[in-house]
Amino acid sequence: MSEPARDTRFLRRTLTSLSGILIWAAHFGLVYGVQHVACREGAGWTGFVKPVIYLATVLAAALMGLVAAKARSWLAPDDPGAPDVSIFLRAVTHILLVLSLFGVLATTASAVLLPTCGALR
Amino acid sequence: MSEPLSPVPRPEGEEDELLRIWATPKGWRLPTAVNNTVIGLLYLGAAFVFFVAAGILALIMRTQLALPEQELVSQDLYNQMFTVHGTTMMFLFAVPAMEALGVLLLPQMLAARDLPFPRLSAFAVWAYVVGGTVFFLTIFIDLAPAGGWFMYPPLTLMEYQPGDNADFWLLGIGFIEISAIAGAIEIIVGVLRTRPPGMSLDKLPIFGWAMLIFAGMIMVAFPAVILATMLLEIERAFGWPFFTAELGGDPLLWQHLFWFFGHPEVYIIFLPAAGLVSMIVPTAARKPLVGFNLIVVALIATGFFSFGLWVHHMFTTGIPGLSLAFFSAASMAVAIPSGIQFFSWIATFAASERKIEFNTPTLFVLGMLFIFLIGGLTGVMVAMVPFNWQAHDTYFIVAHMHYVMIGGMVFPLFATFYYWVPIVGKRRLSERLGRWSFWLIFIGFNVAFFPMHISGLMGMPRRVWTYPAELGVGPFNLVSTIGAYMIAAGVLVFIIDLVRNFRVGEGGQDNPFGAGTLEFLPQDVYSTRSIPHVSSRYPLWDDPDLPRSVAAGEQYLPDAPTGGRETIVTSAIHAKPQYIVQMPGPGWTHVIAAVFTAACFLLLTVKIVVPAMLCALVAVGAVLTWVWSIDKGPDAGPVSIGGGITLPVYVTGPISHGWWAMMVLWVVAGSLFIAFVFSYLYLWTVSPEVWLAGREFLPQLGWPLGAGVLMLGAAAVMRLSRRALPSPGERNLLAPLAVLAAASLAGAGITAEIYGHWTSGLRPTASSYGAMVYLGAILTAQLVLAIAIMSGFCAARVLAGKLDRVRWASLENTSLLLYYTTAQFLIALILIHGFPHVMGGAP
Amino acid sequence: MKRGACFLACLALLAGCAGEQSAFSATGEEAISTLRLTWILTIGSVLVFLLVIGALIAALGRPGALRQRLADPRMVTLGGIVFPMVVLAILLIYSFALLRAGPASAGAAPLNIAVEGKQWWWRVTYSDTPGGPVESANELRIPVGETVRLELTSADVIHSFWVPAYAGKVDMIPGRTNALTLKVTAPGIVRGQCTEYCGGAHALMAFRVIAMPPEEFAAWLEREAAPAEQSLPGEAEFLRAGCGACHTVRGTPAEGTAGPELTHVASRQTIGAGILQTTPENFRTWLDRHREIKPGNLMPEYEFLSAAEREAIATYLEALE
Amino acid sequence: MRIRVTLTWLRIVIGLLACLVAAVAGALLIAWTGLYSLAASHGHPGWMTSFLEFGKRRSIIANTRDLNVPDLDDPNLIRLGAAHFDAGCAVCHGAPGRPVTPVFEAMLPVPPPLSERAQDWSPEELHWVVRHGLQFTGMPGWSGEDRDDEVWAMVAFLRALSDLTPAAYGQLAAGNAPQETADVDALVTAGPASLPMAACAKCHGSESAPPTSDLVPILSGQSPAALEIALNDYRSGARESGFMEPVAGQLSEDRIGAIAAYLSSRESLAYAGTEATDPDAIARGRELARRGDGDRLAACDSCHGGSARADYPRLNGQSAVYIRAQLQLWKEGGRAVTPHGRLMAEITDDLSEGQITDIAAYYASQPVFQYGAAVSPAGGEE
Repeated sequence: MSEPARDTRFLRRTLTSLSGILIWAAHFGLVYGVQHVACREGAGWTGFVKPVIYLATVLAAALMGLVAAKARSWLAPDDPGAPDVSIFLRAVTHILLVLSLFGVLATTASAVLLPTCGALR
Repeated sequence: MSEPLSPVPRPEGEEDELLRIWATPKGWRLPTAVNNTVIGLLYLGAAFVFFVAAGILALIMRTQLALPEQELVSQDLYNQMFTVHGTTMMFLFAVPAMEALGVLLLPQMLAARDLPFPRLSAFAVWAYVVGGTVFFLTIFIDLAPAGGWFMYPPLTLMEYQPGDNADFWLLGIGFIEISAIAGAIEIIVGVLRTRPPGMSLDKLPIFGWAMLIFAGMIMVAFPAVILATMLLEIERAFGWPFFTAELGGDPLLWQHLFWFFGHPEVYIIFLPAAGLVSMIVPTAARKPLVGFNLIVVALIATGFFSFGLWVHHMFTTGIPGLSLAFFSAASMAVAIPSGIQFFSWIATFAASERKIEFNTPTLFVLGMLFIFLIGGLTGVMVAMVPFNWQAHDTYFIVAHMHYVMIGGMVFPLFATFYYWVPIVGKRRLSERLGRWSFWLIFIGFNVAFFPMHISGLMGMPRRVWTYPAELGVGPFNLVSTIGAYMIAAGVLVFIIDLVRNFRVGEGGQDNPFGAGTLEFLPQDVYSTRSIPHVSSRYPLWDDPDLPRSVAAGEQYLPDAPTGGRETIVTSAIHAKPQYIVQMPGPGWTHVIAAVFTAACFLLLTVKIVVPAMLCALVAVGAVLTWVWSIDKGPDAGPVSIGGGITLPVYVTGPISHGWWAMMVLWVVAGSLFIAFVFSYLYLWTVSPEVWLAGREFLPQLGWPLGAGVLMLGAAAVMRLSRRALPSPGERNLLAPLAVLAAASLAGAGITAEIYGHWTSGLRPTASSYGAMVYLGAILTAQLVLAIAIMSGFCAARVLAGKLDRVRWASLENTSLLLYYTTAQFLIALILIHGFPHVMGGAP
Repeated sequence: MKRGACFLACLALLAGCAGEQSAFSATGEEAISTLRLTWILTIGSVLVFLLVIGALIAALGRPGALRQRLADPRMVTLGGIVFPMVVLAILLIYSFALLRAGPASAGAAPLNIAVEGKQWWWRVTYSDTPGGPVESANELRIPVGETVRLELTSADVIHSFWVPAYAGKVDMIPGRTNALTLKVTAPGIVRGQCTEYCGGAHALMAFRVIAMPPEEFAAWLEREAAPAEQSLPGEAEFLRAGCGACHTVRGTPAEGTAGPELTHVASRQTIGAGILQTTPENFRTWLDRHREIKPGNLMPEYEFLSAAEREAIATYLEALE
Repeated sequence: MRIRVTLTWLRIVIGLLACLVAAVAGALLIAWTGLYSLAASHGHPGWMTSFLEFGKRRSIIANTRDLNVPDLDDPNLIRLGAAHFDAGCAVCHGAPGRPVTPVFEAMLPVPPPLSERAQDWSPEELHWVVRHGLQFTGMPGWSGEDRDDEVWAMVAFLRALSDLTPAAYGQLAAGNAPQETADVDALVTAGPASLPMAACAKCHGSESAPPTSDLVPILSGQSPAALEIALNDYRSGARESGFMEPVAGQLSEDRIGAIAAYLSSRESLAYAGTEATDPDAIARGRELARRGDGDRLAACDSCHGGSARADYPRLNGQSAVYIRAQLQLWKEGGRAVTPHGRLMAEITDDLSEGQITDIAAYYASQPVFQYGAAVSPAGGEE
């Protein structure tokens, strides 16, 4: 008996497929964290918040673009005869990227339109 | 149809052997059963009983509110009632009902003989049944909590809620959450590893996808609330000030942790239900789901986005406007996946080539679309910050929440009852009664909850025991109450239907709705006679001969090659067969473990410590006995499953399902730890002065270094102990000693960490800083305790000759847990001993 | 579809006749702009609802061109992704604009009033008064047209301050001070209530807000700042029974702070934190049955007071104008 | 001959049940025939005595719970216990220099002479017996429900009892009451005083003596209204106390009125030796008494100060030990039984241990209150 068949590159496939939403999560966590800490620390820190957010957004968008470009090769099938899974994972990757980009941009829009700290009431 | 994978005709007596192996225990031994159908039905039945019980509470509350200034129930009882109603619906009904459906339906949809850890799910179910029942009964003896189902401190601190009431919530619910996590581990490993050969991820039924995301969300969300309940219980019992503002705590920490769980919770409940709808709609239309990929994406995106919404519940707490906006934005993002699903269902209906038959399942699905749509739209409304400021904590939210939860979950659940009963019951439920039930519930629901939108904006806050006539909301409330009774009548009709028509049995007519998925294959206690090779999303539509072929035993694994319970484990993405997993059969150990675990928690609640510890010992003993018996001993060697495939029956390492379960456990423990790190840093931002004061209590560098080295040493010794394992059939003393040494080193490491802080004069009750430092140590200490028990277990197995170089899964799992613990401990050391040095502010 | 139309009609009707604690009868700036947002959201929701349910009905109906178009996977992308993205983006930006334009951005020096939530009543302190802070309870008076900044705190558990006619709610959280800026456009009396569940008598923790023209407000505040009249009938009974342990009546030895301040209690609209109208009988009712009227409230019962003593104390309270 | 019986579980169970039925029937038969004599003069047969003794001992040990035992060497506890023992217990159990009355010696079982036998039991066990009494022995339970604090006074005294000489006992037991005078005339004509414990001054102090124990309040100088309410509450059993209920139960309403009037017009010496006081505690206590803590706690003086209603007791000059003990009792719910008690219970709910100590220290540091003397208004200058 030979070694049982294994899924190669399970982690890479999973991470690639989920990359959009993972980037969103990282962006969201970073942006909220930085803003929260800066507003608590007060003067001297608040000025950095918006530049950091914009930078993070640019970075996130760039990463998303990279994944979109590379998805085909990262998700290439083990067995060229069975393309189903790869096609499916590619579709998932791309649609998730679109939704996540919307999420990232919506977050950034908040930063564009609103003051950094203050309860506004 | 292609050639049979297994030779036919099958040998005489083969099916009888399967029936014998998978037989359900009879009579008084019924509680020992572990078959997913039995356990699933118990699970679902218990959840439904809780639904009815909590519904009766709601009826009493609605009666109290029917007219202004009534005094039907006392203020105090009313406060307990809405707490128990919310808690029961969320924790004892909604999540368990969805997990129950996973346990009940997933193996059938995947044509697996059972889930990979049948006793674990049985354990989870029994623990839930016992714990949940006791929790619910507290309402009858004035011991129920009265803090609202989200239990905000400081109202729930000892000072404002003396007595054991709040502890029943904290320990009871914390315990049921742990049981939910056990179920989720089962579901994740089950969906990923026990699919039939050929069912690659793109062919996994949507319900399987939904349950996968559901379980994944539980992994991340529940640890947050478990940590929160730990904090609150510790503060109540020992006075560690996590939430007391004067000592550097913050009531809002609870809200952050609770809603980090609480908002995903809504989607945790909704996603499986949406998955069910995605199964029923194609059947109604007799067409594949339009936009399968989009729906999968929608499920995944919902799963993630829903973790970015928690502050959505805290818009009125006065946090900066920009923070609110971030969460408002995420709330918008999460609306899109629901839109995708809606249009996909509409498209699937539209794609049908025949007239849609409005049978009961379809009616309930349409009811769901109608109601959940309104819930979703009001959801967008409350995601708008200024509107939220008005609507928050009013009956508008009560209406919105019920539109989402009842529309999103209860209607699909009823659809499910009518749709899937044929696979467990002898006959279908009555269409006539089903229609009555649907229309009563549907109309009643809208009558009850629609007016609440208006009464809320007219000034009716939620959780009020009474309201003055001058508010002008009396008529709306009266209408709501009438609607509530209509819903009750509808549920009553359903119960009558159940009593008249529901008979658990071998199953009657196969596939009465003409569905295309595997759960409608002919079934018996062993699930399907043989396990089909799957090559499309709707195998029953694409291969009409499949049911016959499966029932004839032509597919994979028509026999029981190891002579016991087993199923095929396949690879996670492509579902290539990998090995045969042997599974335990009926037994008392998991039942005893569950009952005594529940008893331990409940006794702790009423502060009867010694008997509680005895119960804990019995429970641990039962678990060890149970685990001891799982390994069936030297295997039958590679066995053939048909189709020319030969598989091993015992594996270790990354392809084994045990290894996967341990990875899932890593995620759970990691989530808990991240929630802790968040809490630590959060309280620092709230009370930096306490952290500054804490600096002078930092132990000398030697303490953390020593502790870290001890823990690393533990991991290294554990790694080496594998080499010391004896050859099969032999036993030695070195390996047990090495394993125990590793556990002792780990114990020494964590002790050094705690002792270092203690000798430096830091006390957990003095400030939130001290409390957080010791809590970090506790989180590691509980893992070390588990490792110690597991190490003892491994050592005993080596001595008994049951653990060797080949069969070393128990040691593998112990090592994996220790590696994780070491990593977590090192990060914690860096955080606890390093962060105070780098944070802002002069020493 | 009918339901949606009915909903609209209902709301339109209600907007005219809503009670004094209603988001529909908005007279504060924030509430007015939120009400506008509410209408926009409601109408938008109804439209989307009609659209989706229309599509669903079409999908269930007779086969035809429309049904075929709906079955197109591109329809899912269009209806499920593109359409919501556009609508939601617009809404989001609109709500941010509203947030930005909140009254807190006005800039003018506001009138400061501190409101502290307690189980289960409200302590109100007019901080900017010339003669020093003036304390009152369970009733808030504010000048029309001026910016008022409320400092909201809690003495025990979390409460939430909500006057729907003027603004959305703000939580009162132990250890924190939250602010709410109000600007009221018309004089009137509205009702507010605690909206964060705060234990026992949460349902009975209300108050009144009275918006009055600035000059009237100034005159009132001056009166409010004055001590109570001395040696009123019943004062002796009031003091001897120990009421001063918890209540303050300025100008008498009663200086307790555990309960609501009572110096001008008879001039307030309600007693018991918005529970009873202020009338002579109701003072008596409150003394006799306050535990029935407001179960769980923290004022002890004085079972041993004789009828005459109750009468005397009620008379005294009535006189505290 | 062979026994053709197979033992099955069912038969064993049936057999056992039959035995049980027979035993019950037998017992009933014996009771019905009256064969067994219940005459106390007979005494129990030996086996019965040892069985009952064994049962009593086991019952006491098994029912005794871990309790927080106060300092039993505290003379305040011992003195308080002594006064009650002499009046209530000695009649059956005897006392140093005073053997058990022959009437009670004829009881079955004979009440044990406690000067010898009290040592056999641990403080927790004694507490349990005094608190709950013993069935079938004539030993009553403590007449003040939920007054565990009082029971500890008895236990402390019982622990001290064995070391007492008759003279020392006599002094302890008599308190401030005059020692029995050898007035033969009165003895012959009126007999011995029937209720020696009814002398208030014996415990509560008088112009010539301070209270015997710091756990006993000074009554002289309180208002008649407050005294009357207290005595009437004891008399009706509304207010619980194993010490005071038996005393007040003997008094008529008229008597109570007279006693209250009398006591209020008298003065009393201050406590003999009060514990060392911490000036900071007194200062904090003064603040609490005058102004409360501003949040939930009301100012004590509003009701307990000079100008408040006459039926509110005054605390000035009472001992810190007494005030603390009473506030603890309130916190535990032991005094929320009368209208005044319920009112106070709501206030004590929120008191912390520290606040209790401070308040007690403050009031103890004040001169003893005197009803009718010039009063300063509540919160006035010192």
